[in-house]
Amino acid sequence: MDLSHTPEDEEFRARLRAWLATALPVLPPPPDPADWPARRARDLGWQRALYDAGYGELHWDASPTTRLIFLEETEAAGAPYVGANFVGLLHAGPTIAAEGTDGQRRRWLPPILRGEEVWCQGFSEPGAGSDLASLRTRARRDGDHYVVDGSKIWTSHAEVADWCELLVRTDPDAPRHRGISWLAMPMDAPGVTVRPLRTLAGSAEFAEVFLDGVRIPVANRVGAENDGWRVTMVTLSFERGTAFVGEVVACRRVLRELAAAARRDGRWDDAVLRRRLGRLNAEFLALWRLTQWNVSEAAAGGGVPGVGGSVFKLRYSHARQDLYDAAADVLGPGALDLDSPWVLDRLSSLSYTIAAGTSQIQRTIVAERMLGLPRGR
Amino acid sequence: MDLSHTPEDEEFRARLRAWLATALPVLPPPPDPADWPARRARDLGWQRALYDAGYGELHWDASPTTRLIFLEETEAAGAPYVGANFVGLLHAGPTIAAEGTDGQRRRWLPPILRGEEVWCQGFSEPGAGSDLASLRTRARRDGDHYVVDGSKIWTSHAEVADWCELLVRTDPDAPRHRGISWLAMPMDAPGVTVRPLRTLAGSAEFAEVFLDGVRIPVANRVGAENDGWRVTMVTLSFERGTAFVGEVVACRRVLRELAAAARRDGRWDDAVLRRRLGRLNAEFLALWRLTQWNVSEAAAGGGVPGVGGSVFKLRYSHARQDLYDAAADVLGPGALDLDSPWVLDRLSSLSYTIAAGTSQIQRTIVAERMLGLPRGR
Amino acid sequence: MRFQLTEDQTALRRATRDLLERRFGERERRAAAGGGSLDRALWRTLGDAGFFALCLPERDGGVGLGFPEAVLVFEEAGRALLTGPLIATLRAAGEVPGAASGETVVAAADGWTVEWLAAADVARPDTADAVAVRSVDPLTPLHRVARAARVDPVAVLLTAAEQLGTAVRVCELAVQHARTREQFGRPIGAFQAVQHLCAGLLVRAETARAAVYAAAVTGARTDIAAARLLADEAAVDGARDCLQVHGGMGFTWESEVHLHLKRAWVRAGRGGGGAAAEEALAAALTA
Amino acid sequence: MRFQLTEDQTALRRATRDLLERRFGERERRAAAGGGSLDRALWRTLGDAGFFALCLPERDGGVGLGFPEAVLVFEEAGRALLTGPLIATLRAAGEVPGAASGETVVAAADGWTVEWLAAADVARPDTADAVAVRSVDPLTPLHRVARAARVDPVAVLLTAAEQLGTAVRVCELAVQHARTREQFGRPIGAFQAVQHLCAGLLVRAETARAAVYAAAVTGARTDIAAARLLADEAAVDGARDCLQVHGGMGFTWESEVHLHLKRAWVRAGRGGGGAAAEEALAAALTA
Repeated sequence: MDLSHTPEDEEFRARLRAWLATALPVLPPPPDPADWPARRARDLGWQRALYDAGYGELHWDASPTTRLIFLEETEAAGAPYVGANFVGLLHAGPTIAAEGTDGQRRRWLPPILRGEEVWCQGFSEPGAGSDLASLRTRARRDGDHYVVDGSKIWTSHAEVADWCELLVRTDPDAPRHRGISWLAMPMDAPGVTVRPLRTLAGSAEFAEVFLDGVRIPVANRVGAENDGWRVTMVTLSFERGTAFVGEVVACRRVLRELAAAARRDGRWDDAVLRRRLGRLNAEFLALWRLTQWNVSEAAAGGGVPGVGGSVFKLRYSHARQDLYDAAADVLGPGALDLDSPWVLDRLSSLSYTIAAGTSQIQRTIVAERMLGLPRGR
Repeated sequence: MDLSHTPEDEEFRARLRAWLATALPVLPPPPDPADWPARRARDLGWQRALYDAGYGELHWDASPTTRLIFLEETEAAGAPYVGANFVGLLHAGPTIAAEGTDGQRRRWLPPILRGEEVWCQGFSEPGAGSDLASLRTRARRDGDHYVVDGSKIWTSHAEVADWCELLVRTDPDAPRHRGISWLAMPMDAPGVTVRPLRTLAGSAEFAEVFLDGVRIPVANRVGAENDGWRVTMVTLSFERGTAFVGEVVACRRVLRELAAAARRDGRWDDAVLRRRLGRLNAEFLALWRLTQWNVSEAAAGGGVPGVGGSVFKLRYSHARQDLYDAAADVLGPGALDLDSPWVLDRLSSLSYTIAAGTSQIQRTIVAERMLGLPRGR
Repeated sequence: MRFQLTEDQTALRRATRDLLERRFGERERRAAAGGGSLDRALWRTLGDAGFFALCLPERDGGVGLGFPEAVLVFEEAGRALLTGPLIATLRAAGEVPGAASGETVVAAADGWTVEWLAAADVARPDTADAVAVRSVDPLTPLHRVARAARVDPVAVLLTAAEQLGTAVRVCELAVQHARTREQFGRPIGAFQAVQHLCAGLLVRAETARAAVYAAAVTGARTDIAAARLLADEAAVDGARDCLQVHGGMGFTWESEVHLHLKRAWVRAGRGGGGAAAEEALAAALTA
Repeated sequence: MRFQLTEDQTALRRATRDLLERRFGERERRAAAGGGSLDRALWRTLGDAGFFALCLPERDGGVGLGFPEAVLVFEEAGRALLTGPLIATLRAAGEVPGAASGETVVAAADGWTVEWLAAADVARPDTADAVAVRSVDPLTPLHRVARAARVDPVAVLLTAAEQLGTAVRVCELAVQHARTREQFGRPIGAFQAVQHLCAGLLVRAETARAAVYAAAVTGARTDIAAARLLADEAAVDGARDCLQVHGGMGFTWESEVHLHLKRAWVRAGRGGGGAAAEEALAAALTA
């Protein structure tokens, strides 16, 4: 058991920290959240700056411990997170890196790392949420193209994306999990329609994507035909694994901000609130240690996080909701004001027990795959 | 909506209260909890006193509102609860009253009401707990007798019982729920062996009962042969319905005792504890109101409580555990001392989410029977 | 003791539900959530129906009913997500001219906030220093005041009734969705995890119902305090669990679910929040 | 950063588990629960194995290992329900003659209680006024002291390790039972309600593990405070849920489950309980 880093890693941390101190002050201020092109431009610009400084591929092409330090330091410094590059850097990119051909890697990975192309995710469908394998978007083969019809939902950044990692059904007669393929779809292809989807937080981070006879080259398929489910599981294990490192660091900062706010306005004298914040401090400290544990396991085991990510995601998504409920307690009547800090984050925290596998689904995964309990049905 | 009682009911309350003031001081003190014959004698004596004073059959042969007042007043006065008469008064008795023949009612009900005979319950088996319908205790017909082989568990007061309400399988080939019958078994019949079962509370309230070729007259069957499941459901609905009225009154008294204890030793200054007790006060006040609601519904609807009892039992069993956890907080280190007040009750409260249908089973009942959700499996 | 509703009470509830379904259905609710102003015609319809004059004695031109009836009506208002300063206007009936009839819309500071201040004709008590905030609930415009207003126990009771309405409604919505939404080849309501979420929704709603109705009957402070705690819990936790049952489908702006959660949050903040009720109930234990 | 166990640490854990299975298995545990006294022979075996001298420097005749190793050993002790004043004796090693070797049994006041006072050869600090109580845990005799003893952070850390052991063990027990117990024609572990209870057990245990191991590595006060809160929760709530999974079968005196719950309660009371840790962690947020 060792939580210290190698001299090389500590040197990396020092260099990164120094670079952040120069790079962040010249970063343009965050644009209006509703201005998608401006957000895209800023996020890509930051990715380009990271790339130019040699930090471009830390999201997947580094040792897990180096990546941990990268996320820890960038978040602590208040640097932007992946933003519009989210799917490219954390989902599609790692999947292409692990499962794509050399040609596919050469075509798609550099533009992601250089901040030139934005990806979005076309997995969920109105009728296929928790039960992703029931997806119905259909791809028929027509020569060296697939012709795709169907619709996708909860596609983030779709309005400004260049590519979509798309799950389609290529064999409707095969068992559910066996007839799915993974395609890279250009978002400007004829037949693609994007309709923004307003969430309960009032924002339009997501969209519905309608596909009407969209032609996608067969060469854009990553992995074998009908092997898309396995390819997808690789992607999802990333999502459930270490994708939340930066968020845990951020939550710990929010907790300190809450304590400071409570101290300022006298609510700190309320023992119920104070001890609640103390308990949340324990919670997020433990989540940070669990993150380190998972990263350390990944470093030892080869990089792809295992089902252990479900344990983390379960605990974290509820802790995050508890954190923002505590924030509402600190805010008092201010919790009803969308302009108060933390209020929009509280709203979006509501999705954490639902998105990327509901808590119910995660518990079943833990029970059946980690604990070996018999399959329910 | 009216929570006031009729003048007749209030007059009943006044009479009962006056009688309790004279009857309780002459009641012998509680015996050693391990002395079963002495406990039986005291419990039967109290039932006899109630009977002689005209209160003997209030547990089932009175209007629900009168019974509510009876339970409220006896508990408030610190009178003993049903004790060894538990099964006779609250399970077997009401079942015989509802489902028995005239002859059966004449044979078994008066001795229960007069405090002459004690009943125990032979439902659960080692292999049939939540899934009661899977019970395997077998009854073969032999002339005008059944010959019974098998074993029962969680039989309370078995050592001092005269009769056992026994569920047996009379048709092993029928669907599970269709081959069960309800028998009244004399506990002194040859082939009945009782082995006390020590619980985690250290006490032996329960026993295992082994049945080896026990001969029971066919005339002791209540309800039709193989119709025992329906008969049982009548009994269980009593158990889950209003059987807890006295306990809610008692819990509210415990809550006041906790507050008084906390005030005495300074823990009252701890806002976390104090507000926790305040919230429990709301909880048990609501449970009292829910009890009144259920009783009022029963009074309007004919007496047999419906599945609504599951709502009450679910909420109450968890509230009771919360109450005794709060008691542990009030006690501080005293919570580790079996001689402190409330500690043994805390231990026995652990069974509340398990006995008479686990919380998991109750939630399924609520979901499927009250909310009409599709049957899971 | 006949705790259940009388026939008149059942009829009153039915009539209120019918009126609200007719006049404040999904269409009107969506329009309001889009940022609409107070619907004055609806307000007068409510006034004509006796909504605001419910508890006003008949000699003062009121309907002359008691808190039990008011609680039933406000449960329906909560269920329907009815908008406007309903409680403030009802409490002003008989004191502010036109309030009882729905001609005058009255806003009132309650705890740290005032709802619907800009839309109101009269505001009480003093709300001169009130500052507009961007309300988390798209159906409830909010202002904030600098000093907490005195808490009105009747407003607390009626708020609890509204929360009960939300609790009942989100249980219905969850059950409807669980019955019809299919995943893994069957309705999600056939999965125990979903079944048990729904069971929890019903248990909380029914427990809150008993507490709220009893508080209406007795009018006692401890009963009201208990009712508010139970009803806040049933509404807020209920809306959360309803959202969980709906999954992504409940996360869209078009869904009704988030409106219940946000309204439940707004109501839970009335009267300065629930901590005072906890303290009062603790104090009552040693009284 | 290599947070996982080294090979030596894995071997130490394995050896400890083997020793305890051999010397404190179900038979010995049942005997102890029947009211047995401290097993002096076992105590000396533990001493010979270096159990009490673990953290004592080699120059003082100790094993010279660190807190990470001690935490692994005490996790196993917790898992096995090992009896006796283990932590007090370990902390006395090097100060009280014979403690390190298991010759001398040392009891110590911790918070408001002393465990195993009557069986001990030495008691510290002053326990003259200690009064025997009838312990809720049949495996842990208790005395109570009049003034709370000073809290030893190392004892808190090792207690958290024991709680972790309980959390891991009750998860195992619940899963074993859920796999084998059949109701409604299949193992109860095929029901989501039971599956999800078991999943919760694992999540709490694994979160506590990360916190406890990290606290052992850093030795920092906030890490130790967090470890105790998480481990107390994982042990107490875990034992409760394990009992729920077992149903009636876990409610008998013969079952192992209640012993874990009762021991978890005893340990959660050490160091005066968890409230101080919550306050310390709150204070750390504004430091």
